[in-house]
Amino acid sequence: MANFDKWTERLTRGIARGTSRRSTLAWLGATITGAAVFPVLPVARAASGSPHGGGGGHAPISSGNPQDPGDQASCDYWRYCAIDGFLCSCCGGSVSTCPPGTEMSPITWIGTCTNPADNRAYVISYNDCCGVSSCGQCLCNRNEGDRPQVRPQSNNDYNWCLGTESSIYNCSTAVIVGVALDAPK
Amino acid sequence: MANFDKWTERLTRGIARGTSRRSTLAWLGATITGAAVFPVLPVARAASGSPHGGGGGHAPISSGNPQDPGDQASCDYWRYCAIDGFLCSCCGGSVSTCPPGTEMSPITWIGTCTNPADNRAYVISYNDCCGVSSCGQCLCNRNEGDRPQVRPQSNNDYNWCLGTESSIYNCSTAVIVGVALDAPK
Amino acid sequence: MRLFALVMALSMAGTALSSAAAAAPGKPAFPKALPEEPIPAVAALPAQWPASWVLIHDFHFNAILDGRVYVVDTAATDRPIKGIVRAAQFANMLVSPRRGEVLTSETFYSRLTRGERTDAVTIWDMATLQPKGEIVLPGGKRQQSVTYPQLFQFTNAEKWALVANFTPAQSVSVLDLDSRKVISEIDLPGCAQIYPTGARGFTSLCADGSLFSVKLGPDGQAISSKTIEKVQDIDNQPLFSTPAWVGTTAWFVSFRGQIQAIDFSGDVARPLPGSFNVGTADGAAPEWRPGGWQVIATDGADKLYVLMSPNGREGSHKDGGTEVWVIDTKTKARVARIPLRSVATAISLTKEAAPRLIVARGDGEVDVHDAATGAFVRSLGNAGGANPILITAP
Amino acid sequence: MRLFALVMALSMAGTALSSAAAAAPGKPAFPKALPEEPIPAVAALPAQWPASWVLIHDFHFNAILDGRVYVVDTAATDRPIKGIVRAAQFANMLVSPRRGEVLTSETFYSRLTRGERTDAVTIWDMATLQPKGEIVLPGGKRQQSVTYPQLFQFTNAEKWALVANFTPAQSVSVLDLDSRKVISEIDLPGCAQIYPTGARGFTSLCADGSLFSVKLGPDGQAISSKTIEKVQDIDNQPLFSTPAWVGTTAWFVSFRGQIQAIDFSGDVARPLPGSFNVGTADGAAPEWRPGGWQVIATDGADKLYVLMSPNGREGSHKDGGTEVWVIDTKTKARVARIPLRSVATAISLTKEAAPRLIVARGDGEVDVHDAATGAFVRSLGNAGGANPILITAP
Repeated sequence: MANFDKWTERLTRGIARGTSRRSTLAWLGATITGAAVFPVLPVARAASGSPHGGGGGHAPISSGNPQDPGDQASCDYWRYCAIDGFLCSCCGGSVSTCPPGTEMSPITWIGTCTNPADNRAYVISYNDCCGVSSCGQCLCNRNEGDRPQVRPQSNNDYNWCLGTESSIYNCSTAVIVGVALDAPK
Repeated sequence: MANFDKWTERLTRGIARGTSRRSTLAWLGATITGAAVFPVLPVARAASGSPHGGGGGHAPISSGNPQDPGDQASCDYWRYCAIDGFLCSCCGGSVSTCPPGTEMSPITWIGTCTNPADNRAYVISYNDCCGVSSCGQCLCNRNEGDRPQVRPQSNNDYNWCLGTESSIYNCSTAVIVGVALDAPK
Repeated sequence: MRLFALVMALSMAGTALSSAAAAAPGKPAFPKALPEEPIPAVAALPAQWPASWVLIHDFHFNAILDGRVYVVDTAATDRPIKGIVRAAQFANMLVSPRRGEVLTSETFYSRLTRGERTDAVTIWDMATLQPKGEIVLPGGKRQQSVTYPQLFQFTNAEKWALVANFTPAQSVSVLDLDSRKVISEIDLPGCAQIYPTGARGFTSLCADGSLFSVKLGPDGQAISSKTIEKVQDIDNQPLFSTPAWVGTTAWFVSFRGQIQAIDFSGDVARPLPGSFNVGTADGAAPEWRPGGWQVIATDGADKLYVLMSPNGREGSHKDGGTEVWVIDTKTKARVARIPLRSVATAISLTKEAAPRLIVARGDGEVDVHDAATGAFVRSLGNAGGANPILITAP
Repeated sequence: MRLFALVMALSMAGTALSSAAAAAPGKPAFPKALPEEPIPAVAALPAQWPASWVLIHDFHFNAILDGRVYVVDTAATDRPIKGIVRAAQFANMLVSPRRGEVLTSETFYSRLTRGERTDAVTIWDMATLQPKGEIVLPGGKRQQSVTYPQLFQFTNAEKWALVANFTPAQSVSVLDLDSRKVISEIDLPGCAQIYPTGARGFTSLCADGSLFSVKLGPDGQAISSKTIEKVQDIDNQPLFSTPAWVGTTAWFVSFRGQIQAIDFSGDVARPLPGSFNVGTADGAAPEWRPGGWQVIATDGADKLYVLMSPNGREGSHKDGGTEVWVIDTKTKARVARIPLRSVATAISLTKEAAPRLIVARGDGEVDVHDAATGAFVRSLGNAGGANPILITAP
């Protein structure tokens, strides 16, 4: 087997930047409505005790930046349009950082979500945080643009704790890695 | 360290039979009211979704024997007066047998519970079933006669998966090992 | 000295026994005490499980490393759970009544969450649920995903098992279950999921919408392969990866309800003509679409059962469904709609003479319906654990 | 070849980026896009944790082998959870701000639930929550219980740790934390729990109601020991094993509310005279008694906080409580009753200048009250995980 694990460290940004399949992007854009309230996988709802998942007594977390609006402890937050797992914001990390004690996966799946404040479509990298067991807080599952496992980086069912020292999954971040070329209207 | 593990296989019945501290027994008897509804540890209540623990959608399990009355899937069943854990009756075993795939611990803690049908005080051995992870069904905690850890065989906080190949805890049985000498009125 | 001290400690706690036959001041109705019960005592299962039994995979989100498979009797009015099989860390499970074995494909760390990684397939006896042996999978590459059935499959008349790998390089390991060895590894760039194909081989779904069929030789190496182009449109009409099997024919449904059968009986997969849609109905916003994790099931004959969401739209494919639609594959018509008691994630049918529809709900409860009438029969409570996501009828 | 295929697969999924600085048709209010964020990025904790931080042990009944300790900021209006430390299989936890370390005493199996057993103490850095090292405990004898603080304790100015063993033979292992070695083992027949005593030693509670104090030499071996008779009546008035500590004085409460202080400052434990009862009150059936898992706390000065159940009777001692009674140890009088929002299992006080009363509820929620007034301040949600049973203020 070729040694992919080292190579994959360069994937997240590298591959994403190097490609430009606009047709897919346009399709993604057409289906995103960042301001709506999204349903989540029933297990997420049940586990969170909230009709939309992610609730469970968590006080809202705001970025403080009007250009990045919404509650980062809620599944409905705009960056979470294709997230699947526990929100790191509720686990000791933040929307873009892993909790202490974990390691951030260098490779992951990618979503394209529209920011309702500036109406731009951002490419969001859902890097998993690894090496600590399931956080157990703020379970969310949203699947806008999610495709079956034949398209790995568009699929959130994989355990993306790959290329990390441990593949144990703790939580998921939603990191801005760029603005999509063809921003949806 | 002396090798206790083999020796402990003979403990459950042997020690229990060989002793006769009637004062303690009498005290135990005085505090048991087998027919009452017992509260359980709040965690048991919360986890089971039932005010008394052990519910969670489980259909009643009857012995079919009028001398052994009650619902063996309920924390209130008379034999469970000092149980702490998941009921094996809900996990693939029964009130006195471990589920397939597990190993029954040869040593455990002992309770004395009154059978409301025949009014006898039975000595109940709460043998744990080991080698499979937490069953997750019918969590109960009752502590009639439970004493701190300085009295090991009267304490249900120990993981009694001792002397077994694995110490992983799955569920607890409630086995009749005899009738108490001084049956309470 | 130590021995003595412990005996002393125990005796101080003062538990005393008489013979069970001793006279006790019981009610006259019960002249004899209940008998002593044997220790140790462990329940066993029948070597051949009844057709009402299923395996329900609990993904266990709050402790993914401690997933389980519950053995469940769907006909039980009490004690539906018959036992629990370990399914650690994004595990996959296979069951073979012919072999009398349940197999789990799992990952372990020497310090639970850290340390040395070991991937292994464990072979469990169906009658005792005790492990009979294991096959260690080298290289730390076993694919970890929310559980799909098609990541771990038999081939070669259940003498071999196929394990999906993902690092993210994709490959399939071939395991000889009798010699308990990994005998080969087939590279599978750009393809995923494993569908047993022919006497000895498999097919996978590929990123461009094609299928890729591989025929294996007696040593487990690929002896031929073939690409079948344009089987699915992954952008607009992707197939759920988990089909319903009628013999060697797999019935797939797409995110938008298109039914496609694929014949895996030969060495090369063969999409069958006559694709059709499950149809539409009122009462949806914006429309009915399949939704859940395991969304299609079969009675083994002409009927398909599809779990449907009334909130169908892009991204709704894992939201779960509130109805099961029954489709006749002969007439390509919907013949019934079965309303469920709650939003469900997974459905399957038992292989009983009169099959039951087993429904794993989002809240963790498992319901049993009559597959012919749709009528609710009973709830099995949380017999599938915390997060039941996959139901297997052996 | 493999590389190429994967790149192809990824590119087919079609994610395209422009520079974040590129013009985008955003609202005029935000002429620039949000900036890119760095990958990887992992949060760190302050080397010295604020006094509002506590550690909450989640026993995790539904996956006991996957227990955890949550690091929680009780002053946080959002993000109360600061991180999670593994606490596997009936683990115990110790924290030392002086050492900058959290220690966990755990048990592992090579195949999660089976295989080779390893007991080990792991040393975690308080600033990174990363492991710095471990001390393997030989013999498979580490005591596994629902977590008690007094099963894992420091002595010798936090240079050593003491680990309780139970097979059911009882002993205490002495660990040198700097050399990361087990240096001795002290047999402890008939006794349980570990209370650090004097400069270098410990005391345990014994089955006949006595205490047993052991003084350790520089090599970790016992150099003297002493039994203190009749400290507690285990039949009628047993002490909860977990006391509240004011320096080297431990305040115990009994199942029936009797308060007993024990001074552990010297080489031999010294029960202090002046035992008294928390008292009674109306509204109970049959009476108020302490109830829960961690039922007594202190403000570090004269006030004790006791978690009380209104359903006090034999066997109620773990039922949890609905009120916290505040007791002045100087006047031996109850000075306040704090009604809780729900039945609680564990209480503790922060070491802030104005201490907060932290309440772990039976339903898993964690509440913060003002310790002086009893007023509810905030809920921390499920910041202690599924089954929060022990709260530690470092």
